[in-house]
Amino acid sequence: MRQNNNMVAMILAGGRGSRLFELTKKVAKPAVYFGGKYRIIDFPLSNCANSSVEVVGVLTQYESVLLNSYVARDHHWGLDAKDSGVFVLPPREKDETGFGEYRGTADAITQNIDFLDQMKAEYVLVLSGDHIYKMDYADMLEHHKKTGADATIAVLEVPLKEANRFGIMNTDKNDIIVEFEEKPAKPKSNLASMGIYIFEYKQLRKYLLQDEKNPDSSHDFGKDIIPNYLADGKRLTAYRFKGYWKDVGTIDSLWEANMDLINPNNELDIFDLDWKIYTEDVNAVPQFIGENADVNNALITQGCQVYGSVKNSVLFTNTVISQDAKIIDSVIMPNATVGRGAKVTRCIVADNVEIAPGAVVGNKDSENILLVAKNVSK
Amino acid sequence: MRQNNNMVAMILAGGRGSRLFELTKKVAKPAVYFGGKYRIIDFPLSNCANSSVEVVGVLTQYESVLLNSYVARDHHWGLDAKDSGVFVLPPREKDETGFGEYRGTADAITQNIDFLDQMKAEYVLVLSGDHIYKMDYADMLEHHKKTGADATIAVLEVPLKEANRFGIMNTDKNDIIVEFEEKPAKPKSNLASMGIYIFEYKQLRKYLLQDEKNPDSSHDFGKDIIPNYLADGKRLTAYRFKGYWKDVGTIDSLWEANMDLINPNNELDIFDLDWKIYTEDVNAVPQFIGENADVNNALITQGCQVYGSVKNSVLFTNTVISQDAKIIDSVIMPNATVGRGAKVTRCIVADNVEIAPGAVVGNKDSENILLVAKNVSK
Amino acid sequence: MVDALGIINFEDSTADIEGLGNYRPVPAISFLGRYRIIDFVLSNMTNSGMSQIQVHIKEKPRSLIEHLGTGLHYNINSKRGKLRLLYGESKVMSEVYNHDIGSFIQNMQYIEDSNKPYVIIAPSYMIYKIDYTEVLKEHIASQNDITVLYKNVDNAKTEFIGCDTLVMDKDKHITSIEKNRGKYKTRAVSMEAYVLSKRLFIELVNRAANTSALYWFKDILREVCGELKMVGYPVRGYVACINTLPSYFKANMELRCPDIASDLFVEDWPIHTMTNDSAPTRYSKDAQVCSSVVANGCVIEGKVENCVIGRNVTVKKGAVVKNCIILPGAFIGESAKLDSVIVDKSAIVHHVKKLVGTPEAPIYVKRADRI
Amino acid sequence: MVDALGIINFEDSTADIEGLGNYRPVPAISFLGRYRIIDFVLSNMTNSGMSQIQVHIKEKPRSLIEHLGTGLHYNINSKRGKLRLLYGESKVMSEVYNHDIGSFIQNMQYIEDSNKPYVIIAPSYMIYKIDYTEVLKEHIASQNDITVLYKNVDNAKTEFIGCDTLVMDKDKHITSIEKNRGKYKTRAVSMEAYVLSKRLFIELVNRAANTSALYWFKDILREVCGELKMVGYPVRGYVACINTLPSYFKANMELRCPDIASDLFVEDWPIHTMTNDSAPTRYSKDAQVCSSVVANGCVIEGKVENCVIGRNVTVKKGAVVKNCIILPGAFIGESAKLDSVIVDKSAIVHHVKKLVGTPEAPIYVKRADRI
Repeated sequence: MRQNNNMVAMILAGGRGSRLFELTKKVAKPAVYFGGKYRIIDFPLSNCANSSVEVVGVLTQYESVLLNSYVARDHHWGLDAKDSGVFVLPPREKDETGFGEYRGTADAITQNIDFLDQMKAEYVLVLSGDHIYKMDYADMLEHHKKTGADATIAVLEVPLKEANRFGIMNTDKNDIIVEFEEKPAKPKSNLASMGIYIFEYKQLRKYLLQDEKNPDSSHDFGKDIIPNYLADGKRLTAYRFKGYWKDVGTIDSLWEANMDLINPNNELDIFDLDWKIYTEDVNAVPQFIGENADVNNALITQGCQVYGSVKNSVLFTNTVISQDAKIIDSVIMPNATVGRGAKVTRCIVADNVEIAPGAVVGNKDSENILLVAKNVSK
Repeated sequence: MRQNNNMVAMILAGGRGSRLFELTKKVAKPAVYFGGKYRIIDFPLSNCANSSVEVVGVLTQYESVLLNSYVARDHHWGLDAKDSGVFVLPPREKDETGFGEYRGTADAITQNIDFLDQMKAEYVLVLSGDHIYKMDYADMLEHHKKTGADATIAVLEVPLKEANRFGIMNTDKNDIIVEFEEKPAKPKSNLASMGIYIFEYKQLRKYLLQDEKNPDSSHDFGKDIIPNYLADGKRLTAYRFKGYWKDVGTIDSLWEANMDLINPNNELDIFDLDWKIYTEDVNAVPQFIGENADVNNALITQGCQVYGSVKNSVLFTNTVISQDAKIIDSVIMPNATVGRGAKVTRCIVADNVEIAPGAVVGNKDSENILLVAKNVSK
Repeated sequence: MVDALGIINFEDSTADIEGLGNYRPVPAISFLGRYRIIDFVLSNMTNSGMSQIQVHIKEKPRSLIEHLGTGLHYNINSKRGKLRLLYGESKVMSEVYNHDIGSFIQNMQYIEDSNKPYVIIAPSYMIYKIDYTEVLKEHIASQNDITVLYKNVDNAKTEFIGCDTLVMDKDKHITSIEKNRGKYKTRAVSMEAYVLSKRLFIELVNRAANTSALYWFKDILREVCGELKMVGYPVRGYVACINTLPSYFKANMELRCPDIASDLFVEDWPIHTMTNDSAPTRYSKDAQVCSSVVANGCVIEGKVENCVIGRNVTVKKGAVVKNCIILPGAFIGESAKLDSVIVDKSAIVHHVKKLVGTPEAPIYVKRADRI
Repeated sequence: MVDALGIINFEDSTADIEGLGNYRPVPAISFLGRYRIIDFVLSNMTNSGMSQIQVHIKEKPRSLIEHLGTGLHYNINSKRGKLRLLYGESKVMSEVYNHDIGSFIQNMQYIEDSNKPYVIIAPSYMIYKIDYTEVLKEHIASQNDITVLYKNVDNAKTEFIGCDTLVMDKDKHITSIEKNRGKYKTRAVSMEAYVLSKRLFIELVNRAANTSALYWFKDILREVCGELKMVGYPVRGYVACINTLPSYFKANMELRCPDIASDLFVEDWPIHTMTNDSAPTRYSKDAQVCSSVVANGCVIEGKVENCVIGRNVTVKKGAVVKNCIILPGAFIGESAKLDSVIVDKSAIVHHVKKLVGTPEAPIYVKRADRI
């Protein structure tokens, strides 16, 4: 194990993401497509690679064969060096306890204490597999060490009026956390937890084992572990994050996050060569923009063929936009095809969907974004 | 997916191996140490790599965190090229069926039909994770194609008097299987199934889905799927294997298999540079043989330090044999240490065990091999 | 799975891709925005199941060391297979001695050590798709000494100049090999790709060395034509020979068109390359793009017409780029008007207002130049 | 994690490991049965969390291309990091011009492109263990211009001949750098490993080039000694300088002993290398082995005493090998009696009955020689 490798990341990737409907029918939420060529989980995994966090456990649960085999190819993120690795950690049968599902975020880690022991973890970095952001976890670890904290929680300043939707950290003037409130009706602070924690492993191990035995616990970091730390007077510090962060829990927010990328000044900046987002290496030729195509304000990736008009839209790998088709304010996921003269407005078109020639889907005045998950005939 | 990649291997690695006692208390049987530096599952995995079978699913079930994280590092077997991969496939929660264990060898494959679909399998190679042998699966596939078989089963000639311990294939003169008998009281043939199958995937898929619905099935290849193929008049051919093959199910047979390697003319030949057995790359210096050491008829690997006498024994990685210690007819597993003047005879010493100076374990006249799984004091 | 050792040979001195060829060997030249020239021959080999491959190069190994790596991205199993970059290690007195025979002899140990009974030799500068499984199967069945890939063309008067052409009888036995000097329209152009037993290969290499210190492998083949049973094997589909700057320009321009490209890029025969992890390309509200191939990572704000644009290229608002090949990382500034120009990697075109070449003589802008 | 670009420099012409050095550059020479010399400096860097590393070599890149690969086995993340083998691509007129400054200048773009503010330069032929995290931390805190690693030795009369030695005041400020000509017993030998800002490094490289076309980096350091704040940083523990065949022999022999080796090989500071997937070593019933280090994959049937035996070596029954270093793949036949011999890779000692050298002048048997 290398020197800097004593922080092991554990990505919670078991979410169903049911508000993404058909997009999560066959894949877990962290595997949902995003940004033209990525999947959501590429972001925490690339962050790990770029932060020199070389051992990553991915805690999967629900319908995860695609997610499991996707993250298992750890060379996509350069996490295939000698002592590196992305390890898929689903619930499993054990000698003493038999078969069990993960009962909560903390329980998922508790059930993998043997993995953390085996990897000789010194620190544990708990991450969520379905948030989009760029963060240097090495810097967060530095902060954790410097403040002498028992645990460090990454926080984001949110508008105070929205703070009631988040887990809110109330801190003293040194950013020491004095209180944690889950979705408070009257928030006292605007520091929202991002669900990103660094713990000193040995101590966390004790808390987890205690929590496991507690029949009243929901085995959750926010609801159980953090309050226990606070109750014991442990030192919890807030690590303030500035920058783009998005939980794409709904079709509308997924659409918005994609649209954000078209803006050349967007904060996420996937063009930054010093913090690349790595993903699967697909075999696809470069995109082809045809003779009569008309492309503006668009994000388009390899394998696409555009013969029609694309405005303010994101095209994923291998999509085909036929002649005279119009794509407006939309997101077209991999391998989808839009037939001649069809018109797509304010939609997310799921992968492999075919929109027949002449078909019209979506509406420029619709309040919500339309998810097109099945083939559309004229 | 590359041209030759349409055969996907599925390694059944869920066995408890309970007759290996403490050796399988914390690891599944396929992860048990063998041959100085290997684990049992290195053999089927290296066979896959050497046969250009580039996509391998490992079906794990019981107490498998070590096995899972071991096989996940697919670069050990060179199975980390672009479209290659070793994929850990434990039982999982599904949209329709919820959580379920693997109910049998066939069920383990059935529950991973989505994986095989995703990998675009054309052929499925079913392997066992706990047998020691070298086989060219590409050659077996050639044979399968040439004979126009629906399924091909690798068979081994066993002494007729032992045939009642195996699944026996009764064949016609062209090696077409006409009958399958599980552990027959009166064997009609000496061709034992090695539990290695090649199936045409599309056809197998149908059989598996039918079998899944059959409440009377034990969901086993030998007991259910193969008989169903035969009942339907499908063409099943035997692929005759010649060479070393061993199921190391007991302490005695595990010891024997290790001892076999000391014989310079052993059939397994782990020294063959054209069919290397790949394994974990450990950080250990070359072995050191001390001034007063006495080493004969031994297989010793890197990291070992030998100051005493080693006769007819196998030393695994990082074992230390102190001065005046005597190791006779024994197998010493990784990181075990034998103190000054201690004597070990006809033993398997489990990993990390310490044998105190002057202690005496094992007996040259014992019928069975002694498994030493706990520290021994004088 | 093909039981042959692959040898990727380097081009002789008749191949001269001026400008681009000064900075890297031909196999490392960027092609169609995303690829390098060597990706095509290498993907042919690995897609055919070959896992022991040697790449012989004449000079400047650096760019290829990085592009090839250990071959994982070409699907080579790093334990079982081996992608080996071989490079003449002794100093060559004069450039004329820097030939393939010299490289084969210097690295003969690696050829002999291979456990494969056959060798398949091909240069990188011929671009096409071939399944060597079929070629080798036919080679073995027919008991020929040497199988030579060729392509029937009807533009030999203007293309493939300097290439070998095969003269064959009706059974495709090769009776002689002649240089294409542009005299005839239809010719059977040799792909300079050969299938033969390793034993015969080594024999011919030694024979070439003993015949003349200046001989290339193709020279000895020309000589043994009558003596050995050499047979042609036709290549179907698109073929390009990248041996001059105009032919490089032409091949890029042809393969822009999905109709032609679909001949070379098919789903079950991927062209592997080293990924760069570039973001998708962003088109601004002012972008005007048509009839162009654009790689990932670009920011396009200007006008792009009939172009091949490499990875991470910027075309600023106001720029007009027509019939151009822009290599990765180049920057085209606001006022630039380019027509029939090849801009090499990381060049910055900023202070030049207008550059106009022709397809027959495209203008070349040097690597990392600032103009 | 160290925020520095690593530069592994090549040795100057005072280093001459005769025989072994003819077939590969010094960093690629086999060491202690399992390793190559470069593994030590490279493991120091990657264990310190450095992921951008350049290896500059003078000639013969082939063996290092294969040994280094993309650096995965040294724990370099292939996406975020980069292990780059750099090799002067323009032809050098004469050997004296083939110096590190020339290589730095030719590859300056790759140095400038790095986003690291510091560089750490070290040659491969000094073997020791150091955590650069600590060195850089101290370098930054002390605001020195250059930190130079050194080792206090008391055998400078016979060892480290030709190496730079540091003259320091009591605060470890370096007042001058002098060559060790074997006059004094105790000296502070420079490890020729330097920590400095990238900006200053580039400045010094340019200054060296402008001063003399024959200058090495160490030459310019000697000059700026008074001008810049250069400070020594002591290395603790075992140090070997592999610059001659006898010193190579001695270091191998010393590190045979676990007591000495335990200084260099510790659990939390692994020495990474390219694995060979060799089987364990097999000792026959006739084997007689003592006081030796033996790598994997060997078959030992004869007598081996005080030796370092590389991977996949065969020592037949009847052979007697004492005080020898046998490199990987060599074969020692039945009747051979060897004492103080270095047998290079894949050599076959079969027809020679007796070869006896001395530790000061070990006999060298050439690579793949059959004697």
